[in-house]
Amino acid sequence: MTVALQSLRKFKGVAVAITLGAIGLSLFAGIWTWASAHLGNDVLLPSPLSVLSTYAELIADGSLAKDIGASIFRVFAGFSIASTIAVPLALVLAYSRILRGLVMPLIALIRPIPPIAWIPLAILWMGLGDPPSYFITSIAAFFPIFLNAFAGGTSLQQEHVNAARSLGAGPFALLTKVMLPSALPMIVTGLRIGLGQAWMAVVTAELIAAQSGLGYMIQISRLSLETSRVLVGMTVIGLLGAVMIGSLGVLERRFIVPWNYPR
Amino acid sequence: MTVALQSLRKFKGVAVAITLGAIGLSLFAGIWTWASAHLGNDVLLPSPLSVLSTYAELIADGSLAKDIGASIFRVFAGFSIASTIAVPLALVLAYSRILRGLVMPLIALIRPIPPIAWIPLAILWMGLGDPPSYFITSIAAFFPIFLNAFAGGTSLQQEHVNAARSLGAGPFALLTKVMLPSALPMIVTGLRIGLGQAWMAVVTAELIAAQSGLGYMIQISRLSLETSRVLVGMTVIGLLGAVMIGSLGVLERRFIVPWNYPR
Amino acid sequence: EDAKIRIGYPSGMNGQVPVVLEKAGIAQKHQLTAEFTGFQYGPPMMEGLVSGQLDAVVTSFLPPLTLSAKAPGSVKFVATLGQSSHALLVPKDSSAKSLIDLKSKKIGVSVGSESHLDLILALKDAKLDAKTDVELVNLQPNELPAALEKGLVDAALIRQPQVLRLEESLGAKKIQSWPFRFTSIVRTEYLNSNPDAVKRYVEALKDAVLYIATNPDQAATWFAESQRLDAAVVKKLESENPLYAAKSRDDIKIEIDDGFKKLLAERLAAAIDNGLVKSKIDPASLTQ
Amino acid sequence: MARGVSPIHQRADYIETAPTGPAPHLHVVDPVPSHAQQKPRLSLDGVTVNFGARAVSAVQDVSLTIGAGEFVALLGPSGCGKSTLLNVMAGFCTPVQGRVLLDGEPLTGPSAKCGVVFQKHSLFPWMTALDNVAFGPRRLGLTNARQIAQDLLDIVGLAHVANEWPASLSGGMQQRVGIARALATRPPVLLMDEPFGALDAQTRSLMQEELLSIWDKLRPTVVFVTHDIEEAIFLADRVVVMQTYPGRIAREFAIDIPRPRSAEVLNDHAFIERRREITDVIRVEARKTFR
Amino acid sequence: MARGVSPIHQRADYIETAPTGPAPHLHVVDPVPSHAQQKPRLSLDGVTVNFGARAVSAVQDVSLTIGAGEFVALLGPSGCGKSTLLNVMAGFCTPVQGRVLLDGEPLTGPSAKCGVVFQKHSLFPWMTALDNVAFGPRRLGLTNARQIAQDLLDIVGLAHVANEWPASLSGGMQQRVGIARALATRPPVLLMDEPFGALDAQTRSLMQEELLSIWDKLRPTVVFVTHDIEEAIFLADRVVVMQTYPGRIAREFAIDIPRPRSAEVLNDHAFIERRREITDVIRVEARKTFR
Ligand SMILES: Nc1ncnc2c1ncn2[C@@H]1O[C@H](COP(=O)(O)OP(=O)(O)OP(=O)(O)O)[C@@H](O)[C@H]1O
Ligand SMILES: Nc1ncnc2c1ncn2[C@@H]1O[C@H](COP(=O)(O)OP(=O)(O)OP(=O)(O)O)[C@@H](O)[C@H]1O
Ligand SMILES: [Mg+2]
Ligand SMILES: [Mg+2]
Repeated sequence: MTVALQSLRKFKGVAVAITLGAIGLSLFAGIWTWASAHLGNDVLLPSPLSVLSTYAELIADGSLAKDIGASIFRVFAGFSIASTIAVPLALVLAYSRILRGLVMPLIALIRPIPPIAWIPLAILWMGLGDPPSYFITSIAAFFPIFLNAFAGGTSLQQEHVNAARSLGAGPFALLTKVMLPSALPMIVTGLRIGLGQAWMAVVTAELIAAQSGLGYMIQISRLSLETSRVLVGMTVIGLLGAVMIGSLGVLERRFIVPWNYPR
Repeated sequence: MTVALQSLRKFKGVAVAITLGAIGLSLFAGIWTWASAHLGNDVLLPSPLSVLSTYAELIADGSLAKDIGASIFRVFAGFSIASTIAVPLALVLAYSRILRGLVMPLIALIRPIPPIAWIPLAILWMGLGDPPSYFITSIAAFFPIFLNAFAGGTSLQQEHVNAARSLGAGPFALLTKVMLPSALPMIVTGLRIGLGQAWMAVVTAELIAAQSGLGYMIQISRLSLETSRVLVGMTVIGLLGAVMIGSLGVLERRFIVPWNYPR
Repeated sequence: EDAKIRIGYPSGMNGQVPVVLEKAGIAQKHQLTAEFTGFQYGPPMMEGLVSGQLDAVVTSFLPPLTLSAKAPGSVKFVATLGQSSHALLVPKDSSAKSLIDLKSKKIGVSVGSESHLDLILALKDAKLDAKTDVELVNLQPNELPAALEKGLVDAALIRQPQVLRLEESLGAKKIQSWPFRFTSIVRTEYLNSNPDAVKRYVEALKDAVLYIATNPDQAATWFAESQRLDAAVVKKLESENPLYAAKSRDDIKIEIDDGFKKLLAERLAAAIDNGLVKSKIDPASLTQ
Repeated sequence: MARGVSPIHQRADYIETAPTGPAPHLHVVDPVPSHAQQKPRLSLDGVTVNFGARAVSAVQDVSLTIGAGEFVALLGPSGCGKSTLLNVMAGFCTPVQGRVLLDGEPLTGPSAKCGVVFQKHSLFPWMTALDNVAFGPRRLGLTNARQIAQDLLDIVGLAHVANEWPASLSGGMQQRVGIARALATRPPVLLMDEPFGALDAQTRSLMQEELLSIWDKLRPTVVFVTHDIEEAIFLADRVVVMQTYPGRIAREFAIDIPRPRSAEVLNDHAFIERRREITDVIRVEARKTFR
Repeated sequence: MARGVSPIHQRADYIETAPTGPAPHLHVVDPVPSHAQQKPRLSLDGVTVNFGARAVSAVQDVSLTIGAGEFVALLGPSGCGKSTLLNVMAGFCTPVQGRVLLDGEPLTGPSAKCGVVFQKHSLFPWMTALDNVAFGPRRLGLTNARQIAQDLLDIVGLAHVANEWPASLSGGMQQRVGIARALATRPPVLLMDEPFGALDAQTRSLMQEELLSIWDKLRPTVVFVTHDIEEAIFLADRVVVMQTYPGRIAREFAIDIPRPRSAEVLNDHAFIERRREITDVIRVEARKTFR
């Protein structure tokens, strides 16, 4: 009975959240409609309805799907490169004081340089086509992943190591059963933030020689003052970004570090 | 004696950190020199020395100082706007369940839209010159400030409220002596991250009709393929960003929320 | 065996020739294995050329001159591909009829571009000082249409196909226009190691021009698709290029001749005089 | 370096710094004889508290009357609802059934009449130890708030850490600051939730004596939650034993050991007798709930 | 719902699931008579430990010999160095002076010979309660690790939370899982750092009896840190009282109360006599350090 009651409450909570969210979004759409009617200028601010019809158009001719696919591919490529480098590097630095002392100042200096400022060097170094855009998205994803994984590595508790050793754990068990799981929650947090950053950087990355993708679509639509296409691009980015971050969050809670979210 | 010993150790620790950092940076400069000599193309990768001489040049003709000043002004303008809106909004949402339910989904959707994707709308809505660049930097700073302040607001402990009330605190004392200081550490964390983001976004902001600033300098130098100027721009951004984030960190530890960093 | 060539082109009307070159499969006929890369902006394309990621690009005058100033002798002009146009536009309700009327007004232009040079020269002709008599606002090509539409500038120097689009959609008015000349350059290194390939490249360009001249509809469709434009707009603009009036291959002259060399020397001198190119270059070093 | 604690009777200052006339904000405690009073200060009547959708009430149908100046200990296993009951008395949480009267009037919310010592860290981390203790007096507008705080810190043996942040104090030190904070407004009712839980046995027994000595001077009504049987007997006039699932009162014991009590009473026959009785009741309860 | 704890002597299974022959990885405990042994299992000789640049040693010149199967309680005020001394015995921390012998051989680091129950939360948060307990047996390559873990959870009364994450257990439950984890490898030496600190008095006394009953069966050598005087007397063969600044041994007391002991001994004359003696020593120490 208690369980039934609880799940009922939970269900009610979700329903309330959805209702409130829907009201909030409708209010927003209402204000938008009013503002666009008030301005009466489709270039300045097209109405939500005209944005929706642009959506329909771009979905019908298949170009939206293509652009989304291209952007998502760039994001995941850059994100994978960034995580493959950042996580092991962070863990190594977490365990070596000397390496840490050598490398961390450099990282502090490079970190504030925004992805967009890397474009010239990315082209000069990586050439054209997709490699520089992977570079841009991975630069954006690198720092949150690195910094969180590093924090995860340094947060290892001496007590856990002691406990494991006194229970007979050797170096291998210590690494796989204690050190890695202990850093995992922070690593996953870093991955989640990094994915968000990579996604935000894909628009920047598509300033380079790209002929597809949501960022390219936005740029091209600007030239022809197709503001409703610009808004389609922006809202798709918002929507997909929210979905990506949200689903990684669910994965995290359910499967990757369930122990951090008991029940 | 103990104090002397401790400060000696601390001093030694700082000295070691500086030495290691210097070695790390020199190694980096060494690799860079080697790579640029190996490439032998000043447009592709100028040597650190030629970047230094470009530094000297730009400092001598005063243009670097002017660009830095312009960028910093834009950053602080956008940052101030963002914090003025984000902090109160976050605290209000933290205390009102209904408002939270209405507004949070919207924020989740808008958050993944990168500052650069806002440029078209920023120009259409705010015109040219500085207003759209303030808009871009404040969009970048807004979300970290908002999300952290929100977390700060919701982390208020019922025990602290109870304690204050049973000690005779009225609504005003509750607000100023309990709620605000309790949210402060998270607010300050948000401000620090937000400042970093605003600083990273200034390059993007200066894509818009700016005639000064580090981002503008990088753009213009790209057109004329002055890679060493591009590198001056990037390194200045890195350096100043690290200094800004670092000094806000020191301010935080020493003056704003010293209680979170006892001793 | 086919030679490999990597070709870059920008998003303006000068991109049409390379697009047709690709779509009509003309490169293969000239034993060239070509790779094509389109760009939204000039800077990434020139950066690609410098870093050796591209062998040839289709562009205008100023970008190669800027590059030559930085890296003397690194590129050579190998073809001239006719022209489109760029124009000074004012909003529908503007009273300005000529450049003189824009005295002490704001003019939007992409600083350092071909348009910038033409504007400076035109201002000189109109006896206006570019620094004091007008306010030049530096805007990226992407931002110019919005700035004009919003009335943030009193006039803007915009290229085709945006000129036509803005005339049609906003009723913007042209108060002066200039030819926007297309050229193609190749990296000197590439030229030295593949002189034959460059010759074939020029021949291929000629065939592509002929294709556009003889199949204007198909050519317009291809280019419109690649740039997400309206094919009718492209078709209309094809008429601006005298090369596309050709009836046969023999009518098409795209090789570097003395007339081109003279024009090049003039543009170079003007660019240097007006500070757009910062160091002296020997015009002869820019051609074979 | 180690500072001893001066017993409160050597510290007229703590008493004397208080205003001599009845200050408008201060609740003056009636002078009462040394034993439990008949006049009720606090009374609970059929109080029931539920948490959310839980099937079992945290506290069910508890009635309890506490006289002015009485020292009541609340004893029971973990989770039996001791803290919840104390929260009800403090006005932090409203029962779903039943009512609470303070000095004959229904309780509507927290008030400065009830000083509370919390079970978990509840010091304000953003104030120094001194400012934490001075918080209450300042809210009452007392001008000598600082002095009062300093004196109280001295009494709990923490004058030397007055300017430290709570985060740099040990758990036991924090709890002692919490006690000083609750005493600073001289509330007529003191609700203490395992105040000595974080202390080691030695400091604990010193603090117990200190508490008794303060109680002796000021005679507040005290409700003292603990799960230490000896502590309850040592301190209280009455020990209320709670049982669990749901939380309700199992039995009450009057403790007739004469006051003042010192550590020596632990070995008295009466003490051991009481302990044996209470232990028996509690072991029965504990067996049921140990899981 | 509430489950009682079945005393260990009703649970032959816990003993029987262990391998019958001396398994290569298991340290077999010599069968010893019921009282303290002369043969030293663990001996400290002039051990001193410093932390960083501190002027005062955390532990200074401590010598202590503990026989096989002996049950020693370490008593002392907070901060006197009890945990530090235990860490030395466990091989977690190397003394700057002096040496530690385990079974006559110098200790070089932590080993599976010493089971440790930690003062603070040291369960692996990323493993369920069951996996935490099974961790040790799995490291020893035992195939019935899961069964062993299940049985031990049953003994500490937590079979019903075997598949929960530590974060969802109460502090007291976590500490009981920690005890089960340390017992799971059946170490010949058990080092326990305030293992019952987070338990309420009732659960605590049940766990004390449970511990004695396990000790009676397996006869490990136990070093048991506590700051509860009664607990020390109730459990140990010998009570070692430490003093503070620097941490060193103040006095030792042999506890000659006959075994098996039940809760009833708390009221025995011998018990009260011992408590009075130890309390006296400790109060002197505590007065010095209460600050
Ligand atoms: N805020 C809350 N929400 C839901 N359940 C609660 C809450 N607070 C307490 N409970 C539940 O109510 C019951 C009584 O809790 P309470 O804290 O009053 O016990 P306690 O006797 O003070 O225990 P302890 O000795 O551990 O402090 C417990 O079952 C507890 O889990
Ligand atoms: N890692 C450490 N670094 C510096 N000082 C330490 C460290 N661990 C302990 N100390 C200090 O050493 C002394 C002894 O500490 P220890 O933890 O052994 O005391 P304890 O007797 O276990 O206390 P408690 O009863 O509070 O657990 C204390 O003064 C403590 O502050
Ligand atoms: Mg409680
Ligand atoms: Mg300890």
